Amino acid sequence: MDHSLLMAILLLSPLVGFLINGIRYKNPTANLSGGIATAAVAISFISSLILVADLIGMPAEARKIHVSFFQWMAVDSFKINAAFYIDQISAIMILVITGVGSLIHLFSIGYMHHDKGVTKYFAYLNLFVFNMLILVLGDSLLTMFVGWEGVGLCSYLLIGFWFSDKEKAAAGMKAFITNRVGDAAFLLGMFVLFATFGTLNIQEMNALAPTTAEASWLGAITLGTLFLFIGATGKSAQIPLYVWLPDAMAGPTPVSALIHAATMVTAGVYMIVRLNPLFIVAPNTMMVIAIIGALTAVFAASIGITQWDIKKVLAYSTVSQLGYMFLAVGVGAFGAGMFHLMTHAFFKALMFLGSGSVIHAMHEEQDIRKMGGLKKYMPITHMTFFFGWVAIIGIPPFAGFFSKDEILWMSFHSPLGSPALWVLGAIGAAMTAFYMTRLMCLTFWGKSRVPKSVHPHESPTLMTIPLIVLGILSVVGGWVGIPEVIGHSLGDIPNLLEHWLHPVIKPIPNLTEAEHSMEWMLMGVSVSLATISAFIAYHFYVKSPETPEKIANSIKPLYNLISKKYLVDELYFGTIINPLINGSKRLWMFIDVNFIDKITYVISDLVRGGGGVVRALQTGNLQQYAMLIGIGIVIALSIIIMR
Amino acid sequence: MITDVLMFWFLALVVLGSGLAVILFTNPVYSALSLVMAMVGVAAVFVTLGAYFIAGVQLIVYAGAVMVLFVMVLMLFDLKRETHSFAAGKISGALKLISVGLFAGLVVGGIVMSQGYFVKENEKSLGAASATQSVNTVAGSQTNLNVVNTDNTKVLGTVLFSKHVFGFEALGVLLTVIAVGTVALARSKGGTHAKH
Amino acid sequence: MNTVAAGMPLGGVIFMTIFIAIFGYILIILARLIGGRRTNNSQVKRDIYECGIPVQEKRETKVSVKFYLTAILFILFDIEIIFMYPWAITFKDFIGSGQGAFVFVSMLVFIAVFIYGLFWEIKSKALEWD
Amino acid sequence: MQSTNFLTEVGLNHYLILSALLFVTGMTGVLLKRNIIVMLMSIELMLNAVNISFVAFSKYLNNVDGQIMVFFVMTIAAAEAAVGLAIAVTIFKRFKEINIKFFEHLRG
Amino acid sequence: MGNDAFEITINLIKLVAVFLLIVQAVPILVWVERRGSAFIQNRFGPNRVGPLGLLQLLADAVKFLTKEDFAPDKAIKPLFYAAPVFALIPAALAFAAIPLSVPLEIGGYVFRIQGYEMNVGIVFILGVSGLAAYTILMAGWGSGSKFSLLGALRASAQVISYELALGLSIVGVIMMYGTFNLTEMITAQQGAMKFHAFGYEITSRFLPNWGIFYQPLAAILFFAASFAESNRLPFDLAEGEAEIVAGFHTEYGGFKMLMFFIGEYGHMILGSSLMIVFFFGGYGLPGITVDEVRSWAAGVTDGAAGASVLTTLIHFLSFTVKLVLFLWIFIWVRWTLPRFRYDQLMDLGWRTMLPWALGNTILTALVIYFTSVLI
Repeated sequence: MDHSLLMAILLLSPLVGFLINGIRYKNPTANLSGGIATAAVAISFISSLILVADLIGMPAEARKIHVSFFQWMAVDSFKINAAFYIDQISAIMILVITGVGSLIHLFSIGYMHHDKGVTKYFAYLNLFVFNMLILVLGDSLLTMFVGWEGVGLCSYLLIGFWFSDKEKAAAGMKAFITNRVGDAAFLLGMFVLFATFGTLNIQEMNALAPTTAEASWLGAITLGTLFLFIGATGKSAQIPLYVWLPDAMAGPTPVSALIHAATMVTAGVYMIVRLNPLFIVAPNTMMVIAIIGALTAVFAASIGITQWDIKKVLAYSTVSQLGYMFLAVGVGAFGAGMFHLMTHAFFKALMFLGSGSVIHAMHEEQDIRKMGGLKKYMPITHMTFFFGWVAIIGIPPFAGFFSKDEILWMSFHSPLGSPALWVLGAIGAAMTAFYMTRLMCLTFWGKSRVPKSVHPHESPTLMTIPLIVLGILSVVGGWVGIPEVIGHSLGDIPNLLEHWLHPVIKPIPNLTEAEHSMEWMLMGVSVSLATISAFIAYHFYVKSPETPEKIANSIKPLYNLISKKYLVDELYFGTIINPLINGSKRLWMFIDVNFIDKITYVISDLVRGGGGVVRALQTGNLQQYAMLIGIGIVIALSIIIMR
Repeated sequence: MITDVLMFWFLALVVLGSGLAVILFTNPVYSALSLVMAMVGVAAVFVTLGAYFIAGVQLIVYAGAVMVLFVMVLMLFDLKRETHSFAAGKISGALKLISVGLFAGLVVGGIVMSQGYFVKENEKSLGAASATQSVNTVAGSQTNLNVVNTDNTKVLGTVLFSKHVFGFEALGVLLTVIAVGTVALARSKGGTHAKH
Repeated sequence: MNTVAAGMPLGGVIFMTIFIAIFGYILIILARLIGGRRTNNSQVKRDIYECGIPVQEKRETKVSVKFYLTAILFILFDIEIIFMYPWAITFKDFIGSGQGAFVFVSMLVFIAVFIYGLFWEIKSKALEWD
Repeated sequence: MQSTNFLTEVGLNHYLILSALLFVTGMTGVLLKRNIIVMLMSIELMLNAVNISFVAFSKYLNNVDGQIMVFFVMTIAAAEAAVGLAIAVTIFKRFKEINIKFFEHLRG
Repeated sequence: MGNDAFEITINLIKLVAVFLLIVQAVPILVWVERRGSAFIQNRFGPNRVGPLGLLQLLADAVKFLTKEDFAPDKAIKPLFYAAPVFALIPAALAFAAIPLSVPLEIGGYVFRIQGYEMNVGIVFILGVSGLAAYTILMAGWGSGSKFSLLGALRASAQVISYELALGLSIVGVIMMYGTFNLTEMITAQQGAMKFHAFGYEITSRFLPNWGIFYQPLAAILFFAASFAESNRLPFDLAEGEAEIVAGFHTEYGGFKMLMFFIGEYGHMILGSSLMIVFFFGGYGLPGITVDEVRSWAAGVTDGAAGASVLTTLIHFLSFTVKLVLFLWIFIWVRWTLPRFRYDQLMDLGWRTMLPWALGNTILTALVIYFTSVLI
């Protein structure tokens, strides 16, 4: 089969699912609509499998499938095609999106079974997958932007899915507005890059990128990439635009798994990796990205320690892990960033779905203080969650270990990185281990604090199948990128992912040969840090549950600050949002009422008076109207001809 | 090619004659039948211009479908001869006739005056006739007007389904909307202004 | 090939139309001449057919609006079918040039709209005669 | 102008003038006839006139787009005829009236 | 029309001949129909005038000619008289576009055995035969009788309804052959069955390369629709005796009536010919290409002209045999199947045949696409 058809199926199948479910949203049965939606995404998954198989069959340097459907717009030299291309980077992404996506769709059938708007829900989910695929596959920044906006819209719709609850609707709006700030920066970045290169086509831009680094802060590429990065901070929840993501947990839990953990929030990382030839020549931008990434990783992890809501913990964990990805791309380790993106998609989707399973079992209870000891009620969920846990805290040989270790090592070793970044990353890793263990202990282990009225139970098979699949992936997912140092000592295990990505990733300039001893040492340090903090957490929350409270009381002000999320929301309200609202109010009271309204009144009076005069012409006689048209044409024609 | 010239004048006569008959007949059924005649004539004109498929479509759609509808409606409601088939009103009538006359004069005058322009345009495009766009690369000159051009319809289809594919889809939607709308209209029991 | 016989079909069509028209009228006139006039010229003979009873003056027959609805739907569907012709004739060419999928999908969309319209009509009983 | 050529050399202008005259005929019908259905027919006449010039230009400019426009115009014209007649029939069924003068009463 | 006077004359005569072919076929068909129906119903049929009643035709013609020609008072005379004349035109015009045999090549001239060669043959035929609705409406309205009018409305609604199925059922055929040209279609159907799929060439020794084997559903739909188009039983609702007397030609008699008959039989012949062209290989002999016949003829006769004449004759004969078979099916069906009710008729057209034809179109497109794209 030719590629254009496969590509069309890949893209259109979720859209068709959206249309089917969207049009017939009034006949809600979860099995039917969910079945349609899951099938749609599964078809996409199959066609992306075929496409990627084709891709693997090609020679390494020519691995690219480019399909152009039609010309979208053309203004002078500015030409945009509705064209899509798959290369090594986007191949990983489409597999993750459609693969994890179909698992989450499957999970949703069980999770949303009793919801009234289930058909609408699946329609939105399919629309999201469609937009995400456009974002990932688009061959120009503008096509990507369409998907970028589209996923933003779907995210908004799904966060506010239960919009009758005011808080949830507000959370949706918060996400949307925060994203808009980033999107504006993304647009600006596009303008700058278009002015520089005269094209928005990603491949052309990558080809046109200069080979020497740009030192100036105000250079075109630095500026453009910085703007793009600000756009990425909006979409991928980095400082300072991360505030929407924790609130986004108001949406249904599978949505959090799909959009706010596995796919959409990684769009920023993906965009940077896809444009890596541009970013690598802007070291200043890279520095900013690395610092912001590292700071976010630590900052979000510290908030995560103090949260009591199971989903909030996971949300801050996501922000923190995204910080790691940005740290990776910031130090030039694009491959490591993609690797962590992939493994993170597996284990974080798994943990979100697991938490969804828990919440489902606990009758919509999200507070971990009211859980505990769920291990015996929900063996499968516990087992899979356990795999996710060991993966995220970086215990070898689980998925998270390989990717996180590679990031930490590169942040130390790369000429763009520094030991300080490694220290931040290691602290973040320790904190991650701590709060994740805390979550694990409070939820599944220890003694039960479940209220009498709630009877936890294992979720239905439909929901556990995705958990099991993702659990397996969390275990083995990291094995495609075993670092050279370990692979070498175990035999000759190649780093598959690195080989795969190698043709499309620009190497880091001035990278020196790695010292194996150093790498082993750093690896040991980070793993032991994580293990130690995990044990501390286990001790705190299982063995002596009263200790944490004591510690919290002893450092009361700091604890309060952290548990109130460093008051960032309040800060934003105080410095930006409220002044804006107040100023707008004043403007309205003064200028609007006194000038603009007056002008419109005058105009409307004039029009009304004039209309009274012209009204006589409206006789209702059709032929008279036609005659007036005719006379008008005659006058116009005679003007043209006599001229 | 004297036959082509004769053919053109003959067809022009038929088309204009039956066109005039449409508005001069007082019986609307005769008007409709002469309109059918005019449309068949227009189809023939299309053939002289080398647009074979369009001529066939003109026959099928206009002469075969649209006018059947008109004739059917006229017969259905049995609308016979009217005593006053033209609108009343001397002044407005005169005004209308004058504007129509002026319009005709201006357009024909404009066409005659523009002679040089279009001819130039014609030669220009003939010089740079591209392979895909050439409906009648040879038919541009008068002598080859009659050659049965095999690729005419295929070129039409190719362009329709590549360049104009969105217009085509939009028309599909339009037709469905109209189909739904007319059924609703035909079923309605009259408007809100039921004064009877 | 010799283009002579292929020629312009238009002349042939016009000739044939005129020829048949003349032929038909000649036959009618011939029949009129041969058939002649009979002496019986009563009113009953010149009346239109009416099942053996005196002709009803009023010709206001109630005709179902269905006929005209059918004609309208015919127009619309006819055009949709006509649109398929250039598609059908170029489909193989499009496949040959590698655009088959796009053209096929665009026609599928068109047909889907068409089917939607058709099933709406069927469902709304616009096509039902009783 | 070249009066000797006018009769024997048929070119683009001939078709355009034919189209213009047909258009004017239809326009007269729209302006002056009283029967709403005949007016609709006159509109069809005008559309046909336009189609002639489309096809003529298509041929003399060597561009098939003109013929596709004709295709589209025909579709629109058929749709317009269908809706126009549906409205006329609905009004006729309700008021037994087909004169354009009567339609003035329908003004809001 | 031709290069020299001789050729123009021949071409014009050809057109006249095609028309006369239809006209002369009608009495024979009437006789076949009457004898055939008698045979089916176990009667004798006309057997008094001449051998086997063959001269009955002549007697009928004489009777028609000597009938008094008159019009009802209420009739609208111009339309009343024009309708039968125009009834002759559409079928004859369309039939003239059908190739009846291989072109005849004599002395540097090439004569096609068809009225005129058309590149857009199918579109032309559909367009022209669509005009037949007007004759019916003219006759119905011109008679000034309500039975006529009702019959005319019914008939025209039926004709246009089935035109949809007719037009849609051949989309698949057009797609397969990629042309509107009837001669090219026939050429594509010559010889033994042979087609390409999935990169293989598949041939059959027994089956001819006819369209019916590729498009069976289209053939059935097309045949049924052409029954309806020619107002034949079981679709002759226009003249249901029990309901509306004789339909749109209630007021007609004598020769004018006969002309409507000629029109109806013309449609019958047209429908059969189209069936043959689309699905049964046109004038071609089953499984044998024209070139094979031509080389055989060259061996039998001497001189190129003789061979050409022989080839043309053989193929014309082949076409005639197929045509006769189909016309017999038309007659056979008429005396076998009962008449539909009007609602059944419309149901069949709109709700059964149209969706099936649509399905056939999509299926054909799918098969063509996948057989040519998949390796």
